[in-house]
Order: sequence, then C-alpha cells, then structure tokens
Amino acid sequence: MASRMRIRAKAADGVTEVKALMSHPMETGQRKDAEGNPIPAHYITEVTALHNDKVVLQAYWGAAVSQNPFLHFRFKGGAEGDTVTIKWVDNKGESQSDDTKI
Amino acid sequence: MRTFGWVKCVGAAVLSTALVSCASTAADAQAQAPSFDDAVKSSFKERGQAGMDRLNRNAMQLACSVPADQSPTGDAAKAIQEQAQARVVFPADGEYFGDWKAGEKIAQTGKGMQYSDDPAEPNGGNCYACHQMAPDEIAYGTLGPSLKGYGKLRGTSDPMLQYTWTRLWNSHVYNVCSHMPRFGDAGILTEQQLKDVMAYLFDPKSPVNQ
Amino acid sequence: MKKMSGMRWPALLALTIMGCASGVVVAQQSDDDIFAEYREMFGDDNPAELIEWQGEDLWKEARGPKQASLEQCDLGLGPGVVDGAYAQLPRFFADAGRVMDLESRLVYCMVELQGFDKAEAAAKPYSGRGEEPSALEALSAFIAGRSKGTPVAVPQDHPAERAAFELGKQFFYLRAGPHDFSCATCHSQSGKRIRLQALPNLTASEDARKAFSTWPGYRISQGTVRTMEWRMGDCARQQRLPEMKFGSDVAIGLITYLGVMAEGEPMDAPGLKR
Amino acid sequence: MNHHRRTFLKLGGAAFGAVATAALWPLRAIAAAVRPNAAFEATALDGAYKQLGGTPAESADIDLSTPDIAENGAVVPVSVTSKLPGTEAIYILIEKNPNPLAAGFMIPEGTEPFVSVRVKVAQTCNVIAVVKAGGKLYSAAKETKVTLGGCGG
Repeated sequence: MASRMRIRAKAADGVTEVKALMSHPMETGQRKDAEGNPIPAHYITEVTALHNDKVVLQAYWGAAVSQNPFLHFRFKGGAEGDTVTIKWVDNKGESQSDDTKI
Repeated sequence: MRTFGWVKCVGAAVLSTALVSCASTAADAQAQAPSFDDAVKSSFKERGQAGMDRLNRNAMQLACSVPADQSPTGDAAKAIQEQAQARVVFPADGEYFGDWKAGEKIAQTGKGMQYSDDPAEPNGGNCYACHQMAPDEIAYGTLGPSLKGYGKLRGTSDPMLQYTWTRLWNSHVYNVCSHMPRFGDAGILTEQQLKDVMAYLFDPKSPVNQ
Repeated sequence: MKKMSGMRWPALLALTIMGCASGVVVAQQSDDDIFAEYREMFGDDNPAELIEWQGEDLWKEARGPKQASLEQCDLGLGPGVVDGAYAQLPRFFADAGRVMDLESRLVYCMVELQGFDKAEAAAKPYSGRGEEPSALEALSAFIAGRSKGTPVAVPQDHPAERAAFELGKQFFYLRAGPHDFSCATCHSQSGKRIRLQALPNLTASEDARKAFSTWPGYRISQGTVRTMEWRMGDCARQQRLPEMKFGSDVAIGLITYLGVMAEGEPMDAPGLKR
Repeated sequence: MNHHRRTFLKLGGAAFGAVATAALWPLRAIAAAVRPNAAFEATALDGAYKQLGGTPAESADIDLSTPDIAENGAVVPVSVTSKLPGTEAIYILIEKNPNPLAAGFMIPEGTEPFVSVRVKVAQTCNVIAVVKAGGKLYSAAKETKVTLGGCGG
C-alpha cells in the first residue's frame, strides 16, 4: 500500500498529460556520507510508461537525473478510466511499478 | 579552541549579564536575565569546535542583543567603540597588502568555526555573503554595502588603509552594533589572511577594481 | 500556489532587466525574485508529497514496544485530530506540563502511546546524507500537509505560551559566538539577501507569515523534507553556536515567536526550499 | 529511527535481465529499444555525440526551456518540445557534467515530442537538447547559471 510513486494522468482534447514523481535517491556514486565514506551509485536506468498495454514512453536515465525524479509527458488518445502504468528499473536491479486511472 | 581578544580584555565582566546598563531595555534585561541565561544554556550542547563558552557574551554582544532601534547611544556606545579601537592590532611590519588571489578565495569561502567545519582548515571570510565585490560575481549578498571598485574609488592613502584594516579587524569601532564579524579581533582571520583581503580590495589588478 | 503567484510579476520584470543588460547585471534592490522563474518551473510537483505519504503510513503503523499506532496522539485539538493541528503549534500541553512544538509532541506520543524510549525516539531527529527521511521528518511532512489552508493561530493563552514567545523573541536578538551573529543579523531587515538567497525579515509580519507557513519544507539541496526544528538548529550552526538541542526551550521559543508573528497566514507546507 | 519501507522487487542479476527484457518487449518497434550505455558513460560532449550517432546540427525547431539561474544545481527543471517532423528520440545533455548525457526518451508514434524532467547541473554551463528525427540528429542549447547560495558554504 505504501506507494512510492505519484502518477497523475489527465485527458483533455484528445491528449493525455502524465506527471509522475518517483521516490529514488539517484545517487551518483560521487558523494560521501557524514563519515566520509563514499555513497555507492544508485540510480534509475530505465523508465517505461504504458497506456493500458501500449508503451507510450521509454526513457533511459543516467545518475544526473535529480533525486526523487519528476517526469512529465503527453500522448495522444487516452480516455477516462484507462490505465497509465509507470515502471522503473535501477542499476541495482530494483524495480517498481505503479499505475493510475486517467 | 581559539582565544578571542575580548576574553583577555574584558575579563569577568563578559560573563555577567548584570553589568548591562544600556538604554531602555536595561530593566527588562535585568528582570529576565537569570532565567533567560539558564534557558539558553540548557538549550545547547557542545559539539565539535563549538564549545558552550561561545554562549558567554562580551560587553558589546550584550549591549547589541537588542533590536536596531534600541542600540546603545551616547556614552554607552562611545565606551564600546573606544574599547574596540584600543584593541586593533595593525600589521607588525607595516605592510598592509598580501596576495589578492588568496584574498579572493577568503572572500568566497563561508566555511570556518561551525561545528560542522574541520578546525584544521583555514577559516573563510565569506565577504560575498553580504557584499558585492568583483563585478563579474553575481552571487553576492546585500546586507552590507557594495565594495565594487573599492580601491579604485578610494585610493590607497595611509588613512584609507588604516580605516579599512580597522573595519576588517573590528567594525564596531565605527558602528557600535555593526553586523559585521570582528575578523581580526575575534580571531576569525589571521593577520596574513587580512592582508590578502586588503589586497583583494585595493590591488589595481584585483577583479574588485576592474 | 500562493507564494509563487504573488511573486510572478516582479520576477518577470527582474529577469527582463537582467536579460537586457548584457547578461549578468543584477539590481542591488528588490531581487528576492531571482529564482522565481526557477521555482515557477516546479509548478505543483513538490517531491515532499512522496514523504507526506511515508509519514501517513508511519502515523497509522503499529510500532514500538506497545505495537500501537500514533493515531490517538493528541496534537492539541484532541486525540487523533490531525487536520489543522499544525497551524496551532507550538502550544501548552497540560499532560506534559510544557509548551511543545510538533516534533517534541510526536516524541511524547511515541513514548506514551508506542512505548519508545524517549532518548531513542529523539536520538536522530534528522536524516543524514543519502539516508531515507527520518520518522520525524516524514511525520512532520504528513501532519503539516494536513493543515494546508488553515490560518496560523499559535495560541498565547497560557502563561507558558506567552513565556515561550518572550524567550524566543529575546533569543532572536541574542548576539554570541566568534562571529557575533544573532537571528536578527540576517533576519531583521526587509529586501536583503545573502549571496543570491532572499532573507526573510522575520520581525515583519509579511515575511514572517510567508516563512512560517512554508515549513516544514522539501529542501532541494538535501532531497528530503526538513522540519522547523531543523531550520532553527541549522541557523544556530551557521551562527557558530554550539548545537541547539532538539526540543529545547530555545527551539520551541523561537518557533512560538515566529508562529505568533505569522498569525493568520494560511498554512502552505511542506514548502519547496533551496 | 529511520523509516525503511520499500516496496521494491529485489532481483538478482539474471532475473533482472529477464524481467527488463520482458517489460520492454513491446518496444521492439521503436528504433532504440536498448539503453545507450556507452553514450551515458562518455565523459565529454563529443564522446556522447559520437555514441548517439554523430554531432547534431543546430535547429530552431527545438524548444528548450531551462531557468536562466538555478537556485540549486541539484535540481534543474528542463523541458524540451520538438517541432521536427518524425521525432523519434529526445536526449538531454549537460555540457560540463562528469557524464554529459543525463537522459534519453524514445518517443513512439502517438506520443507528443515533449518531455519535462529535473536534472543535476554541476556548474554553470549549457543544457543541450538533442532530437533524433528522420534518422538525423538536431540540437538546441541554453545556458543555465548555477550559483552559490546560503551562508555556510
């Protein structure tokens, strides 16, 4: 139940607008913690957005995307009640998927 | 732990709020002083280089712990300013200028004397936090006056050099409750660092004067 | 968002001026809007929301030796009432016999309801670099978020509440440490900035309202929600003072002082901060 | 008292590959269905361009929106809209970052050639949008100033 992604999808004039906030540290591997030990790189590498079962955006990210990433895009079509799903995979092999209704 | 100039000079008076006798807040301050001091002491703990002694206030700090419109005036102000003047130490070798490039670093650096800072590292002066200096540095604060073209506008006469050194050493000589840290008097910057900052302000080659 | 839309026009003006004057000339006056365009681009998408959700889960989760949730915690408006509670904190709590801000009240509830050891509950109030938000950060984000739109009304009825205000106000002007800094050094003049950062004049109602109503805030530079006590303590660090203790009289006094100065402003936290 | 409650699916290396592939299978139709790892690893702009397929030509048909001055380089909002027909991909590069390529977006048929994200900008430099359209690369650049804030630094 503790969803760690916030997805908002709104359809208007035949276009669906999607905004997502993901919870992720997006560590570059170049920072040090309070004790001076390096914090290992940990960042999302791939994000896939689906409208129902169709891929509407495929993103590849590096560590330069900011912590708790934000993504905003638009696709044609989409109707109230349709599902928008966003999945991500990171460099440690962790992944998460969340969806919302338009 | 550094020793501050005022510890030697003001001595026991520093530690006693009862000696505040300034302007209109005197009665309030005295009525509240004991419990206020206790509340403050119990609200802090020593950490890193920031010891509890930092909560002990000298005469200037006590008198200036009020809103600006209640700052000491008249004899009370004069006493603080004279005491500040008497403690200014001018360069032993009579030389006011160091390296403006080193001075620029000091002006840019805000680190130093926080409990999160490494005491082995030199302190910064953080001039840019409050002052405009070199015209091409846009990240400057506005709490203090602009120092753009400082040396070019003012020249390098002896009185101007003495005035500027004194400002850096202890700004309270000129303005009783100045917001500016006492960079020399409180041991924030070394004599050499102060000379470097002087060079940054006055050197014709310094970006400040471009 | 109120705080942003109010600044839009002067900001555009400032940016236009800068654009015209060959690049990088920044006017000395009225330039607390330099980052307005930057902030505008964030819109309503404040990552604090992710942390508010964590806080909500944590509020409802059975934890501690007593395996209880915090849902019966009395934040001042009665057990379990979260909506609008933050806008009336700090306040005097008869059960604890002292004035408490949100964070010290949460520790009290963790001890009383969940059975945590007090020292343990308050041991690490703020998360470190690269760490998940602390329990108090997440809970504060959630609880403050549930006061959105509620006007700030920090009570001054009990003598202890008035004493907290007086202590905070007096401390606000206290100059100490090697740099002689007080809160007032940076926060008692209007329209000033440090480097490029606007400095709120916390002795003036307009700035105090804007400042108080937007804490806790998502701190962009730290990627997490920071709390009002963190704000007080980190200012003290930069004042070169020793560490301001979590839940201390001075911390709660300062927050009371600022809250009273912000009277009437609708809460808009968690805000978005540098 | 840190709050650890991740809902992550923890996966081993091999399993990860399988799942990733499964998740991506509908993308076969899209030009680049594989992360351009070499481009992400490039440490200078030229190298990143090379890995993406060559130096792009400047184009006025790309709208790139970034703030003139960022309050914090850790989070800089960037939006890109391409008016180039047949836009297949949008890349965002930060000229002076240790690895300039920050993100790439594959735009399938039916998705508008627009993306908005927030990226880290290590120092004042150009933010560059590269658009792949009709098999060719185009670019637009805009400088973002990253400044020093606050009192303690």
